[in-house]
Amino acid sequence: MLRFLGKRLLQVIPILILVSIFIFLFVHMIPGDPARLVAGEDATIEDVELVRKELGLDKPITEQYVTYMKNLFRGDFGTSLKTNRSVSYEIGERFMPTFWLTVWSMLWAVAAGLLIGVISATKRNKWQDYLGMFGAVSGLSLPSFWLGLMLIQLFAVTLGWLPSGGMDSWKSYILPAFTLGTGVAAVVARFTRSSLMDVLKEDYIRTGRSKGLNERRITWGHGLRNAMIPVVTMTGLQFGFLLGGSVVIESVFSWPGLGKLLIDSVAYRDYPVIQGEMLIFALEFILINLVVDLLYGILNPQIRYE
Amino acid sequence: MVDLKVSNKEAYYQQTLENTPSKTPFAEFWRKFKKQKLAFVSFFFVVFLILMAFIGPFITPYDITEPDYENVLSGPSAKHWAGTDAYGRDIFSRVLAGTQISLYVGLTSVLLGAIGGTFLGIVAGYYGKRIDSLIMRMCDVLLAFPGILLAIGIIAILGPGLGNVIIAVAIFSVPMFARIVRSSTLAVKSTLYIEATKSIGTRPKRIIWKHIFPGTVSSIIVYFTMRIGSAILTAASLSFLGLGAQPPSPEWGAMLSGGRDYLNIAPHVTIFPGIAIFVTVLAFNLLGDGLRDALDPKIKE
Amino acid sequence: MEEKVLQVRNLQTHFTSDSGTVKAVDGVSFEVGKGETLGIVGESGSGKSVTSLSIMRLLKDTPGKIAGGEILYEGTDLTTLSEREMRKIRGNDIAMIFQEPMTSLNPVYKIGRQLEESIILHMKASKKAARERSVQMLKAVGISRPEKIVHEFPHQLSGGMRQRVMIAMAMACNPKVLIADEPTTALDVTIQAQILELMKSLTTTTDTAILLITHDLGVVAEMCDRVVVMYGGRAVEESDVVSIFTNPKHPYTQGLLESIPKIGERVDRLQSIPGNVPIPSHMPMGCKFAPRCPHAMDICWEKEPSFDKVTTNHSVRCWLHEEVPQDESDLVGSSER
Amino acid sequence: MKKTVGWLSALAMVLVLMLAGCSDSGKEGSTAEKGGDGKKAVKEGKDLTIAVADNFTTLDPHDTNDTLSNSAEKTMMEGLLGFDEKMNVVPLLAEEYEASDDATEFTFKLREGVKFHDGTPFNAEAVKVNFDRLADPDSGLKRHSLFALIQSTEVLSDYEVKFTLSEPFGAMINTFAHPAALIHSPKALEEYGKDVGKHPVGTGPFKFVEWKPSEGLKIEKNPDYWKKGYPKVDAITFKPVSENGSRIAMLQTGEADFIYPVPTEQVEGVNGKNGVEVDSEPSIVVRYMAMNTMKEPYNDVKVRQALNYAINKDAFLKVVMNGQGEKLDSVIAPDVQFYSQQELYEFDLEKAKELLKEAGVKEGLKAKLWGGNSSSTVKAMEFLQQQLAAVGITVEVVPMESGTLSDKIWSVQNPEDAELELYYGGWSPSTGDADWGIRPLVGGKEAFPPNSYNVSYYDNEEVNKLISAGLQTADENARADAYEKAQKLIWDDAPWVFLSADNTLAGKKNYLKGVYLLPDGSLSVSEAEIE
Repeated sequence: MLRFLGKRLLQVIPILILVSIFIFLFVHMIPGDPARLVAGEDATIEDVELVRKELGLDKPITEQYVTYMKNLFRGDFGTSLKTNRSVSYEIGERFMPTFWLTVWSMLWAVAAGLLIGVISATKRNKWQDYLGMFGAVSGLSLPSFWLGLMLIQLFAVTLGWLPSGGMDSWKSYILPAFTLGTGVAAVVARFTRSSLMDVLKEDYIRTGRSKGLNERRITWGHGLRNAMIPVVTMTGLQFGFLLGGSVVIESVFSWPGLGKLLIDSVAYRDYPVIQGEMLIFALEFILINLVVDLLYGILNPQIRYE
Repeated sequence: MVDLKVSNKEAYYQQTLENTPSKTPFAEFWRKFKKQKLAFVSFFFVVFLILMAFIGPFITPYDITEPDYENVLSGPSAKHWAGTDAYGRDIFSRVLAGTQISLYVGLTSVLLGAIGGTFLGIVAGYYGKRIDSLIMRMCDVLLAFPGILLAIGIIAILGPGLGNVIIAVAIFSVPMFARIVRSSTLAVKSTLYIEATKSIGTRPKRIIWKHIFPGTVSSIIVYFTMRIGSAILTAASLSFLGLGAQPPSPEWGAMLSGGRDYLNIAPHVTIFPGIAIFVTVLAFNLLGDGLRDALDPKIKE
Repeated sequence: MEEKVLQVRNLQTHFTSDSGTVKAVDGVSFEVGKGETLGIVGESGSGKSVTSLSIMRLLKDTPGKIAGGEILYEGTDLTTLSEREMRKIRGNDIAMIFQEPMTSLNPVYKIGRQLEESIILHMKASKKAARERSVQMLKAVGISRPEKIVHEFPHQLSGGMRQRVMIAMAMACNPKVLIADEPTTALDVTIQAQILELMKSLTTTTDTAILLITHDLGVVAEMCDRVVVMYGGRAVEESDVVSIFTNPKHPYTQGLLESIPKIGERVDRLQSIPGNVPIPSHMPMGCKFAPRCPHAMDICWEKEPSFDKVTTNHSVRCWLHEEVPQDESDLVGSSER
Repeated sequence: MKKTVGWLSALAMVLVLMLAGCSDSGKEGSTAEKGGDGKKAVKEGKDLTIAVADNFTTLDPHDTNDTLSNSAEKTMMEGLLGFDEKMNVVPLLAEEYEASDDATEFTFKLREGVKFHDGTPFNAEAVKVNFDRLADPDSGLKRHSLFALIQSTEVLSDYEVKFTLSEPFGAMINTFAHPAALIHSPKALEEYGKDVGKHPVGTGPFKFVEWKPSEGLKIEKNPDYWKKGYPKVDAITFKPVSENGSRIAMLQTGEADFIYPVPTEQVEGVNGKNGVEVDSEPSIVVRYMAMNTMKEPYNDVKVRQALNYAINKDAFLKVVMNGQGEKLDSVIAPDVQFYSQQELYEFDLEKAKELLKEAGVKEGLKAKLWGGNSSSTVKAMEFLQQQLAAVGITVEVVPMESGTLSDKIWSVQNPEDAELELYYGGWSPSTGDADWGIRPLVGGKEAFPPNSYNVSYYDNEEVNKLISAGLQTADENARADAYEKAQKLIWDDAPWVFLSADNTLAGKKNYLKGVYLLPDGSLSVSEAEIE
């Protein structure tokens, strides 16, 4: 088990190096001059050149990459071109808002998705199933930015029940978490349904029934426990995606998170921040996959870690 | 249940044969598909949408680009069913004409993605080994890459415009198609008769086209349909972020993006294109679900 | 007459689909007494498994439904019980073992937990008592180191071991009836015998009645007191085990017997019954076996024979043994061959 | 089948309900329009929340190039001079100033008895430290270029300081009033060095408390402020809220007391409702469509004038600016120093067509119009597209993401190679002086990209001369004369289609007084007061 963990964590390093090269190249390929953007529209060429020198952008790209990687190995993600603060500070500031928003979105989405999925699977082809699946497909089909805007209009502006944006109290989480979770809930519901339907055809379910277990016990105890295995992978993947910060939702709800940071950094071609964020995403993704694999082992005893 | 009135063996088998309706794959599919009621309705809705895409621009009650500055942002009325936008253009007409764009973006981007993904998936699955892992790792990277950054990058490199939006959205679709096609390729490949064909010495290209590709078609069709919905959504999101269609094209996402500034004085500008996106995506998703249930041999009654 | 634990009377189980109703079980009747073993024999599609599922009322996930008849367990008609009452019977009074030991245990739970589940449920035992009982049962089915096995997962056991666990599980609550649906089909021949032996010894001590569903006449010969032969959803022959083997009346039973290779006999070609089991939706109007029957007569195509006693202990559903307004003697002769 | 219909109709119901909810508010808006509810909103406490459109980039004014961050800095720091609400230069930390006639020497007499928030006294030495920092070319400060001309800063006495420029620069007084010239506590500069942008210490009415990108900026009252009786509120929180709708909603729900900017589209909808007032004041922001004067057919002045005639500025104001602005009648806005009004190109389609014909431009001219991709910019470009269609010019609107756009504009090394045809943009001369409103945009070759922002590649010898004449002297009359002539010439040459001068738009609760936007779009809160 420990060896497995160690091995997996070691694999992270080459992946991160690959990602860093890929991102570095991709980001520099996008047209746009950060010196110009940082200096501002009314800057003179002298200002721009000054900024370029200050930011070290006058050096050849290979040298920039080498410097960047050197610093990276020392745990230094560099300094934001736009704000002059360290990238780790910029990301650190935005990580928690995105993290908590993700956690709350996932919590309700997974709970609702599981419930809908289980009901639909057990009431197959009955009205509950049709309603549940129609709801789930609707959740997938709603443009999230539109949903967000409509919810703001309804709950914040017309009714005045909830704040429309920002992150001040627990109330601020409700609308963005709902909007962000809708798609996830839909995916979880569909996945749970099909997975559980497959599981409920298994022989051991019949065994359970022949033992005199009631349906609740069969579904939630024997069925869901097995059906969860694929659902967990998918949920982990979704969690990883959300942790990256949703650009659209964060901008609709003025959420001070990573998605907003990314789009701002892209607008300014703030290379160190973009690169730093991408590395964090990659790392998160790998870690989440690892956690998912570990969960797999807990859920599915047939898997053993070598 | 039919009780067969026969008097000897030959007659019995004869009757059995006659009474078993000869089910072609299509008839079988159609029978199963008809049972998916939501999907069945969606199918007709999609047909209707496609029809609208062709005739929509010709039957709009108003010119979709002609401004009317005297009549801006008026709410829904008998004259303008869905009201007018910031330039006084009829929103109903624009939504109607926009069907073509959304379907065009959705279909072509997924088609491109499907072609690319199918090719990569078949190659990866058929040749295996190095090529396989190379292609699949590429797909993983593409999947893990935040889509928005990718889109911004692609559009920044290629320039704005609908064509490049299609390319950006198509690239999103490639890895998923590749994965799906690869796994069905592996499944088809492992069946004996392909082994047999291979030993006869048929060329790989022929094996792929004659044997592997047909085996993957049904999963491609299903995913294709399901993907159209999300492609339309992605394109709308890009337009919403200002990276999509160029004015004055009545792309729904662009209409919505333009309307959000008027949300509390003229919500209809945002609501109607939003509903159009929702209903269209919903129809494709439901249709995709129905196709999957009807085509997937795993799902039995 | 000795009291019968389980009596099935004129059971009708129908499957509904788009193309109409299929009578998967059509008027089957039999009885099992305490400590008695009844074999139900037939090819796949003959309705024998559906019969067992009907008794357990486990048709929930199939389009099947009990359409008529009675299933009397100690005088109670199971077909009229509510689902809740039925759950008290399942696993407690009537237990079941399935064909596939590899898939019949839940892969994510430990053996102990799966055993204890029904013990806690039906015997109202504490967790600790249930654990003791599980270990005891595992020991009883011949598993060494049962204390260790309870902590293992199904995938860590061999097929034979798993079937032993299944038997332990089924027998844990001292059921009066044990339904075993092809319990040995998926096992190695060597293990088959052990498992059968185990079942027999366990049930003798508890006086449990066994309903053994199988297509294997060898198993029947070894285990059963009485035999019901099913074909096309109907019982075609019923008798004590000796009569079936020595004096089979129905051409189908005869066919089945001929298809077993006999030890010491040199066989050029293994006999098998020509033709296929009829498609359930296209049953012939008369005798269901007529299309495959070597002795089919005109009447066989027209009218279905009734299930009649030929001796006190032996019933058969065949025109050959029916009082027909025809010359029967040469027909009987022809059945001998 | 029946079921399906049921679900679909249920869905339709939900949508209709949502619609009803939304259009309700629409109706409310229209009643408010007629008279408003006139109710006074009530505020508890003396803490203000101000929602702004973006994050602050830094709190070091010397290194700031966005008006928004300047606004925040101005709450905590002050300069020698400042601007009043009409963009006139007024003394702040300086009591009076003198300029030599050749605009090379500037002497300031400082206010006495002023202390920085950290207790350091404000004096000539503090001023010298700050301007030495700004004038140092190695400082890497973004605002160095504004002060690069300063050759020396001399401390004449404790409260007297003299600046000497390396060459005459008539607009220098306005530069001193620019937010870039705010003064740090010398102690803070020494202590924090480059990090002073995270620890601003000034003499202003508010003291720095905390600044986090996620929660915004918090400042509190400076009880020792030199201007007696101010400030009148205890604390202010600035929150970055980029989505327009969210910002508006925050004001309506009372989560914010003051917001800016208010998108022009929303003014009608929110003004007079929920105790909200929208302040709409002229700004120095100009909107224009630049034409590349080196490219066919825009190298013909007739074509450029024709385009000016072809666009209905009234409709532009109504549709694009929602009435929040004025027609632009010079290359700079009225509140910019030395502005002189020109005769409008009145909307006249016939004249436009005639001029185009004279210039030999045929129907069906195709043009590309570049601009940003914000919804308001796209809206303006779409309007221009519609208008130019009427004179037979087919415009392709090309909205570009900021980085791409700047690359397209500034990566041009050779003016002849410029791809740019038409460009829609805006400009706000942050010094409030005519020079910065004219020179970077139409100031001849010197200002061609990539040097500066002359995207119309306009190069008129006479104009160039007048521009430098305006800088050679500090004599107001001489400067006014030069700029008047320059504006006339530029207007007639029409390198732009002159569109509008924006209004600044801020929304506030009606209990709030003394918070306002300056014509340059920066915010003033020093006189904030709750009624």
